[in-house]
Amino acid sequence: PVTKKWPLLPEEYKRYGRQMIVPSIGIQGQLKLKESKVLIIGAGGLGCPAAAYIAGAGVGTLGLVDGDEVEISNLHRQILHTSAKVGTKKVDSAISFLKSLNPHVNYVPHPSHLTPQNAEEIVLNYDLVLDCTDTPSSRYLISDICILLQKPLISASALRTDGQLIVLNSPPLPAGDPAGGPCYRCVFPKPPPAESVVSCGDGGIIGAVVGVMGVLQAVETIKLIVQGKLKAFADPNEVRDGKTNPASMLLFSANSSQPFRNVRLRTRRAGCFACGKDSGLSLEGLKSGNLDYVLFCGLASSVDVL
Amino acid sequence: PVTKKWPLLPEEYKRYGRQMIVPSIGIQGQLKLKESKVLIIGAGGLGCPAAAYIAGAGVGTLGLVDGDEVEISNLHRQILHTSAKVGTKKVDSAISFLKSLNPHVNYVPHPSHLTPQNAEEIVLNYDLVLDCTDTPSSRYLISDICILLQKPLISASALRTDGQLIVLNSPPLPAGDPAGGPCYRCVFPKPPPAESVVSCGDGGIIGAVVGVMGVLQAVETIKLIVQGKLKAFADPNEVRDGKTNPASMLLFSANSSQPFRNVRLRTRRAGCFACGKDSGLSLEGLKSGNLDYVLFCGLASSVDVL
Amino acid sequence: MDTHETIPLIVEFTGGLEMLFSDQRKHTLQVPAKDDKGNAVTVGWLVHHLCEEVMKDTRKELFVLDGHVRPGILVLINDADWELEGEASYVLQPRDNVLFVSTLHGG
Amino acid sequence: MDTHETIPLIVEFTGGLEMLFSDQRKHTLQVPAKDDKGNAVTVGWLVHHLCEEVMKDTRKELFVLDGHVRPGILVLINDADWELEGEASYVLQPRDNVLFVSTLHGG
Ligand SMILES: [Zn+2]
Ligand SMILES: [Zn+2]
Repeated sequence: PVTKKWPLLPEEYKRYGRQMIVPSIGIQGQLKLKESKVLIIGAGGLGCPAAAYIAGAGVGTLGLVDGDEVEISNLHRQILHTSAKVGTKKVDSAISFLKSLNPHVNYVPHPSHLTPQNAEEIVLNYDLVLDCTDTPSSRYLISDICILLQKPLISASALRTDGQLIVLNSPPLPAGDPAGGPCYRCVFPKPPPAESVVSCGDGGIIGAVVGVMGVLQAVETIKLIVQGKLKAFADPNEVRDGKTNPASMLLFSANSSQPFRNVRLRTRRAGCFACGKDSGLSLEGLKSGNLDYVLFCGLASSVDVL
Repeated sequence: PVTKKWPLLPEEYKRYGRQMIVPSIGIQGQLKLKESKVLIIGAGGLGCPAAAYIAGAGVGTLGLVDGDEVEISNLHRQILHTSAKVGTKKVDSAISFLKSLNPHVNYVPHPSHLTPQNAEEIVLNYDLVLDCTDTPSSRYLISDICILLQKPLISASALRTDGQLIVLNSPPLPAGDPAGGPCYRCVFPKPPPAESVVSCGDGGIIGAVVGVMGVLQAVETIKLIVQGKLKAFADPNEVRDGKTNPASMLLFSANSSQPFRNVRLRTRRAGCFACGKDSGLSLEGLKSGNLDYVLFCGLASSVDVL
Repeated sequence: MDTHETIPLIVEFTGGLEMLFSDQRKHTLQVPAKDDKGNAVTVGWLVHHLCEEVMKDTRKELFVLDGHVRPGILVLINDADWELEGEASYVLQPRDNVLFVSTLHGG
Repeated sequence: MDTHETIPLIVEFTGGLEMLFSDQRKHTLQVPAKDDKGNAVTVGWLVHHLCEEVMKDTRKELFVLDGHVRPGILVLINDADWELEGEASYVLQPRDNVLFVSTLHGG
């Protein structure tokens, strides 16, 4: 490929200069960021801080998916929205902030919830997905579409004073390839009983706790991009050494004397419904409604302590 | 004290509701937040995210100290400032953002650098200080004024892909009391040689890395406030059991396989220049210029790798 | 071997599970080295023991369902997924750390 | 005791110090159990050893100044400040983890 002598605008050299002199980034890393297309699903407590730092870092395209509108109860943690934006679409509110922070990014609003019907169309053109949503049903749907479309997935969650982060499907190899990173279903083959699931609305959340997790998603996003891990090229000459890629999970407990803990999770599950050899997933099946995620996860109406 | 039946405005119940239902916060914690006065020194890569989450959480008063103006090279990490604010004072830019996020906080701009001459006046009326600055000389000055005025200090720093966080002078007991938390000088009695000190301008910084540290400062701030640790009351009836309070340091290395690590630091150093029995510090001495922090730390002109 | 021999364990709960265990994240336990039948105790035995002897909360179904740790709880033995260690059949060793994590879904 | 006996250590560098040690954060070392004079090796001995034998960078003054670890570097033995352990005189034990942290000042 032809390398232009000055691949960035003069203003971009100034803007990203502090980041480009970090040895693990460099001009090559900055160009990879500029070429990358990142999708954030959920513009709430996780999505807001993640979006701010991913936009600040200078990705090429940043898509935001959220069907909700800004509420006053969001503002203690969803720091891109302002009091004046209450009642407007979260994706529009967030993008108006992000444009003022960094106008060099192409922002794409998707002002609806992700559904089995629209998932392929929305996710297809991105390189990497962040799950910043807040229900088990969306977490299974996002994991499934990332397996089907071979996108790495950075998934985080938070409640009360705790947070969790996992990088899934990394490397994003086709279903049945044991060297691919595990998916959400490998780690959690069965959904939790609906009565054990607590939302931030019901259980509460400290804004800065979910903020830490969202910014950590941005850190992982930048790492995957600059390390060239967006695509797992099926190089026919590559010697496959049987190496598998386990995921790890970062646990954060704000009130613990050891606030962070890193635990080793499993590799791909051979019999996984989504990424295993005999995967039951297909784009057609997904779109036609074969998988009812809400039914699968149960209808969480009332809520217990957990 | 007389307890009003509805100590918060109706809008505040809505705004902070998700946080107030967290068991470790509750209505009592929210009221403590509302009564608290927090000072953030430095409105840059650490101060911006810390301010957003501390304002979002609903402290009563939030002061910001910074003499600098917004530059385009700040924007990849200093997410409260926007392209349109380049050239304006950072404290004004930050406060205009914070007001739109949460109008219920009393914001106080201090548009100058902290100096030995203005430190007492600026810090005196706050309950808690965040060191979000970027040079050793300011870190020693901030620690000294926090010892003199008995304020807990939450200190963070970041460079390239690493970050560090320490809670100092907690509990904030008078100099000479071994039960007080250690100060910056207890941990680092001698400043590093100037040629080993690297700023973010020279060494580079990933925005999301310093962002994680700033949000973690907000987490620690909220914890100290809701746990009632702003003042160490010298209760004459208290049985002093000889217990000392060591500090700990949280280390973050974004590229490490174990990204977070918590290490145990020392308790107060009996011979510490600032918080020891024979402390050489006084408000008068500080103001009269007896301590030359820049000379103490050396003039860092050129810079090596570290 | 002494039949009353015990082994020390650290058992931790996070992600909200600690609320079922007296709001205590970290429990230092001494458990018998052998079960009723004289077999070395396993993590499966420990789960049952925690549910019967340690958990005060009556909503057992939030921890154990149909005799197994309920879906949505990860079990980590010395910071590794118990599926890497043989799951419930893993034989407990002195000073093992067993961590139960309830998955969070909020954002 | 065998005079050639060695002890295994993990030595780590962070905060930018790793750049002085071949850009490698974690070093697994085998060091002699005794120094030249037959005394058990200490952390002070280790610092000298790292400077002379492991560090390839010529700017030794960024790690050691006047025979001591330079100001601005914390030394942690098994995750505790070495001042809690006797500083340079601490006698190394097999599998000790010694972490050198350069303090950061950026923000
Ligand atoms: Zn799978
Ligand atoms: Zn001190």
